[in-house]
Amino acid sequence: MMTPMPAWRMVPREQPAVKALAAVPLVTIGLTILCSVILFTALGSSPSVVLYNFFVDPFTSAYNIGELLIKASPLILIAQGLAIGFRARIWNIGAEGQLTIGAIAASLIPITWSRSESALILPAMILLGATAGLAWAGIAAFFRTRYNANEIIVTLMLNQIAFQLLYYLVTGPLRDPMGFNFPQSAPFPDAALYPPLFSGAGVRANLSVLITILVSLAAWILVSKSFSSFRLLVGGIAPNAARYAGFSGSRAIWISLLVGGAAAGLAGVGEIAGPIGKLQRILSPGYGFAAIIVAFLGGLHPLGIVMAGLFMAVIYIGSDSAMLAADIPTSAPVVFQGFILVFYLAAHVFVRYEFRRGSSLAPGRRT
Amino acid sequence: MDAFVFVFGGAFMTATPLLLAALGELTVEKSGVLNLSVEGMMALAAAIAFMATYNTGSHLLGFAAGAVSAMILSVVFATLVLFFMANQVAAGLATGILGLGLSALLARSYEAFTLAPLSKLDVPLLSDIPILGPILFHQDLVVYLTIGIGVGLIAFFYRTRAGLILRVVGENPHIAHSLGFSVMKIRFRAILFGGFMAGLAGAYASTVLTPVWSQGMIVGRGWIAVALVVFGTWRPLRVMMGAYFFGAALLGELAVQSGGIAISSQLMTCMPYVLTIIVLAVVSRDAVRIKLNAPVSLGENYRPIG
Amino acid sequence: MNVLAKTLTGMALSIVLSSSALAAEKLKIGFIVPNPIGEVGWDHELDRGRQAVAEHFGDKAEIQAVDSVGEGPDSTRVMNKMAAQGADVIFLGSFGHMNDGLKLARRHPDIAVIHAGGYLQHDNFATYAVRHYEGAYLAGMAAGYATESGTIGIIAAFPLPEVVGIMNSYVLGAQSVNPNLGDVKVVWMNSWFDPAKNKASAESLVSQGADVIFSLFPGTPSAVAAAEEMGVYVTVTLSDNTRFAPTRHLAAIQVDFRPIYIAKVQEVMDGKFTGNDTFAGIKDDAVGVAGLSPDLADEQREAILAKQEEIRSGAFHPFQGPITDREGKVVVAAGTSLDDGAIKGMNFLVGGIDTTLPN
Amino acid sequence: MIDPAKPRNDAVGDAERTCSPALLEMIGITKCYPAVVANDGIDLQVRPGEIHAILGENGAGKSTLMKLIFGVATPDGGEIRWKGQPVSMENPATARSLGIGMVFQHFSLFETVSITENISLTVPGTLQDLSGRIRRMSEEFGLPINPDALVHNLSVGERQRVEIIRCLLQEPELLILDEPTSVLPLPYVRQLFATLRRLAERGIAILYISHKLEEIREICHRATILRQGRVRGTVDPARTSASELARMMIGREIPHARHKRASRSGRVHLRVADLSYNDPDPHSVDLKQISFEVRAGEVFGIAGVSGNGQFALARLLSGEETLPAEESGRIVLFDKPIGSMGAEDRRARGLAFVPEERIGRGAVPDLSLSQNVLLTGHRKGMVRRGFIRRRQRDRFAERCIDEMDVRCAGHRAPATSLSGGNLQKFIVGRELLLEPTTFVVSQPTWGIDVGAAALVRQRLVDLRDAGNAIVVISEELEELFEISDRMAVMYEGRMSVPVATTSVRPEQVGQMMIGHFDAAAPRQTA
Repeated sequence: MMTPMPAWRMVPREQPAVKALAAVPLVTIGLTILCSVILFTALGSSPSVVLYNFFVDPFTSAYNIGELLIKASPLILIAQGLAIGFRARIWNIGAEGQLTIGAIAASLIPITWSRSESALILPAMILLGATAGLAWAGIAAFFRTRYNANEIIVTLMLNQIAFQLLYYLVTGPLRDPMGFNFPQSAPFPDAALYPPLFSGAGVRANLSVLITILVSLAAWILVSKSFSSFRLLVGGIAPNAARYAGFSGSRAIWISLLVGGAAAGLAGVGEIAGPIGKLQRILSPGYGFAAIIVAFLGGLHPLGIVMAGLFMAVIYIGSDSAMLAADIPTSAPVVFQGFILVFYLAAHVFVRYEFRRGSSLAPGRRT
Repeated sequence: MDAFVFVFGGAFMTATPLLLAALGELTVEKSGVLNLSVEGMMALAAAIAFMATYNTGSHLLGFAAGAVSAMILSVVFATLVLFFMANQVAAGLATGILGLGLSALLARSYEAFTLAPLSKLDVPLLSDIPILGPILFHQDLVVYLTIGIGVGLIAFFYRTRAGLILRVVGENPHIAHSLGFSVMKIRFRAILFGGFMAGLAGAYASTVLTPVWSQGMIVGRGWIAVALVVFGTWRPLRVMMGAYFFGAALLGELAVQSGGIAISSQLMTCMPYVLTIIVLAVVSRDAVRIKLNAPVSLGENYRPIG
Repeated sequence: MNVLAKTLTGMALSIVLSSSALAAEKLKIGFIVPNPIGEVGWDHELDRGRQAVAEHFGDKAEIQAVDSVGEGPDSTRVMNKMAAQGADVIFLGSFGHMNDGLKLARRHPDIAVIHAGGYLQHDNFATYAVRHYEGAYLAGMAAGYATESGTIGIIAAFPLPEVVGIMNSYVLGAQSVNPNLGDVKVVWMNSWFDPAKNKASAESLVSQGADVIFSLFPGTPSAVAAAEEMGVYVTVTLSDNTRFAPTRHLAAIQVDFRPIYIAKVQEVMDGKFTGNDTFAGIKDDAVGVAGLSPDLADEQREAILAKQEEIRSGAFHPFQGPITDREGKVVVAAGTSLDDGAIKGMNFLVGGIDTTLPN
Repeated sequence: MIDPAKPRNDAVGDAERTCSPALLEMIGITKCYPAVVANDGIDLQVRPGEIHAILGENGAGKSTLMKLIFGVATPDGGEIRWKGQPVSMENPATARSLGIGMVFQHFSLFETVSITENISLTVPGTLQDLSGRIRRMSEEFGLPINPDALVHNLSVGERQRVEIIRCLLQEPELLILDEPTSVLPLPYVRQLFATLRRLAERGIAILYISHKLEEIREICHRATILRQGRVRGTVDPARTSASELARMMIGREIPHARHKRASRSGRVHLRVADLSYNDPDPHSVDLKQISFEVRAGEVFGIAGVSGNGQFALARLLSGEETLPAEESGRIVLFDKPIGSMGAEDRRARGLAFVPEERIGRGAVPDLSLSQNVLLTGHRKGMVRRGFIRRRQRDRFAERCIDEMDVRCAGHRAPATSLSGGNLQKFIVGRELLLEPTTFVVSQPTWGIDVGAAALVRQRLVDLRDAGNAIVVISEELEELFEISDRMAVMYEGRMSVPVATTSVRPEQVGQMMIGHFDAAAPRQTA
């Protein structure tokens, strides 16, 4: 009468499998390459040319590596901030808006003191930008802690409001008086721009890369060693235990959103004081959303995020390069990105679960 | 057509894609799954539906093709969250990106093509009633069908056994499993239905509402649909009213402008978003109400044991 | 220097500079267009310019084109990639490419960069724009003739100076032929791109009594198609949109970048390229009225075309004084006309337009 | 040892019951989990109309056995017979179709839907029809409920009635009740017993799972005793003494090693004065005017059936729930109002707490023991300038493992890998190492093996003897009589006047647990 069940079962691993952890990127990339061969062949391009441009070309020149860094920098920066919240199960989807507000606030300084050469300009911009991003995210924290309003929705709505604010400002109060009323601010003075790391050679990598490295290091140290990060983690994975220990839930919400907002604001400063050099109607090609993916790709771990950010940047840079070299449509790299992410998420299951044959229950479970 | 009819009659059309997608997402969320790929599913469906209608001249085929394409994408999402136990937020975003990319890639040679609009149906006699006639009884078929689907969903959730099972799976998958319901199967069907509805929404946006195909034409409507579900506290009727309110607010802004009333147009554009936050705060304060309507297990993956 | 050394040097050079050696025979031309290329509109017209260059220069030019490269930090990379691949000429299709394009030009003095819509120039960074407002005056005349309600509605994205200039010129044109014209209604979409909102804006204007609408840089033909559906006349910028409103297309301002593009490339080939600004209008065949509706009476049509010739010859200027703004202040005195700088930076609305501009 | 396969006629009084053939028969049922053999060759017979107890300690294999009967799990060996026919219980649906109903210890009810809707999920019929049947059923068996009410608004007792009615509507021939009284206030227990007797009279067999000896002796016709996954005997509980039952259940005499009583002279550590509290959770009772004090060198026991407000009181004492600032003085620790203080601040003042839930509250399941030490122990030199000092942390964890004899794979083992008893030892050990002056423990030995329980109790007494104040909240009267110096009883959110343990008898406390607070009044000592 026994009915043995030979079906495969997923059993959670007690600890993430290190072997699987290493295999995930390989499996992901393997599947993606397979998929892209099909995709690009269908589009009439040579997959080898496309793949070369995607994965090799970004490393072939100092310029490209500089671009890689400057692209990865905001992604990593934002993702580090978001990951803190995600670990605590606080879902800040509004980094794009926080980035925008940070950039707007920081731009006030060089727009107001457009001829200043003061060395204080840049630090003031960094401070103001981070604070503004923090404050914008703080709105969501306020609504969540005070009114229990879901932070996903509030941060999403705040994105839209931030965009409208930016449009209003660049077409109105903050536009360049000498700029024929075009929707952008006056170009910032040099004192308001991040100094390039490697002068000359056109390599655009600048101070923001260093800031990102510092923030990532800080995040790494804090996450692995700080007690605050432990509190947030517990709040996320076992809210009742956090309550028992006396770790405040609303404090976790505030910290998560504020840190995420500050990081996004900082990334906003990095864009206007870096590659853009002014306030304009489009500040970010969706860094705020891409960073969510970077955070998850990186396993919410600071070092993983650095790797994931670089990886995403390679895809971005590679897609620009592939567009020109292999004449693929602009949208193809987006599809490519989508596949990578889907495959990664699927492959990641092997880190957390093992597959066993048989009908046995989780180990040690007695009733 | 006067401004009043424009706003309150037009709101039905403006609301229809939001409502279709929101009702789909509502069903998905009621089963305990948060699918953030609505925007991507709508975009893909908009592209596929447009191509189908453009080449066949049939709106029906367009809607069918759109719905199928979004359902395929929703299967990708379902596989990630139900089988691979991926984080639902991440899986939704990833699937959404795939949808957005595919929509732009597949329909790239249709950029800025247009279609003949879907004719509006006049309900005999009723559409001649002054003001109310043109507002309520001069709409296209899909508008009526969407309202019908909404009413049908209310009946489904609160009058049928299957709807009851869906709701309880969202509340507590563990108990549902112990009572012998297949959480996976029910959630899978809900996700598929969400894809179907997002598909109809995308198809409506590209083949009826605009009717034009352009890359990126969904411009955030999928996200608004996600927001509407929370806004409506997971009740179909409130979601329907919310969608209509949102549609009217969007058109009201345009009517105010074209009426020459001097209010900052950017401020007006922000209003629907600001109002959403405020209303959300008001409804969320009532914790019991949220508790009774919000799917408790929302966003948590469920793995059957034993 | 002996022959061997010469040969070796030549070989080395040809290896090192193989790409530029080839380029000496073929001019490498890159085109960057900000959006997907459709059947009408800005990107379509830019692409038509590219095609003209390809046809006109044939074997002498090697063309590389990328679309959907909007403004923002990423456009730089595409430009630089083109430069690295040995482009000699790069056409930038968006105002938003200005700053990055300028940086590119500074870094690569040997590349001719030609930028649409900007206001800054450099030795090897030229700009071009078309006198859209000239065509707008003519389209406005058509609108003035066609309106029966006396109400015209305009849909525009954001109050940019070029947009304001076109709007003013259009309204002046309409007023010039229709003394009974009421206030012109305006909807600002506050969105760079939203087909559904574009269509709803048209419906909103019609609901307020407009029987001619003007779709000003919409980025999508959905308002034009909506006009056809609602049975109101439509005028539109950039391209002839008759295909989207077969019976209701009143007039289009047709721009034509082809003459500018060919002239610029020729300049480069002849070594005469400089970082100047081209502001081409009807006179240069870069702007004109197109798609005039058969519903217009013959004399109306003739009047419009006659005005086009007057503008071509310089006998008429759309911004010819006296012009008063909404508050009744004289902004262009009688006997004068606006200079190009004032046109490009226009920040006032002429009387009769019922909207406001941000300050 | 009695062979249950051969029913002993003399064991049961009622001739009809004994003579009828077995409804359910289990022969040599075995169920193994990777770490343990939960059921080892179980033989069991249940006849129509009998209330059959399955008696055993936590972990004896009772619940596993029930799951096998109900098809929630499948056995690895042995045979189940229903009315003499071998059957395979594939899933609960199979069991239900045969006529087996089960009321789980944790109710399978959905909060957001009505009683009728809940029942309609497993019982066929239209809602209207069901609603009428529920009403009739509730009148027939004395189980008053309103079918249209949302479950969300129901008390624990009402929920249990819903569960029972749900089973009865399927007209079961066998009803399984898993620890039905563990969550039930005493008056409801009376009602339940009355209902069960009525059901048995109608020929329904009832499997009654419990570890409460008195209950079983009161209501059950037969009892099968399980220990360590094996049947240790089948007896007539009414004719078997409680101590005999206990011996069979535990395998030896109940340790009655009474600890030395403390002299009650120390200073007051903890004082609760006139504490009232509205629990936002509508299923929980509100606390009403609770007052007591605990002095140095005494163990203060709080008895009562679950659901009478003890757990809310525990949360208020621990600081997981706080009072508004103006009411802070209702809880005083060493003359300092702490009612509005958070858990961390209270802990810093020497108050430690062990909650009744170990997984997810007392410990984070996915984290290692070392990390779990940080939860409350971070003040013990494990954090400096905001950073964790791993060495100090790990050393603390190891000390905790050593001193409490925690069986685990070292301090890096995740908390989930520990058995209930070992985890409880770990948590108690962790809190003891904080050297609390005031120690609040909720359900210290709930669901853990006897050895671990004895160790935990010993440590509590040791802490008392070192001059500290201890509050023990427990449902186990025996435990409270063993270790507490004074005790009070909670009933429906109120607390009785505390009495000295030596001055009351268990029967008196039992009376108090059903609300007769004056049962021990003449000899009260407070």
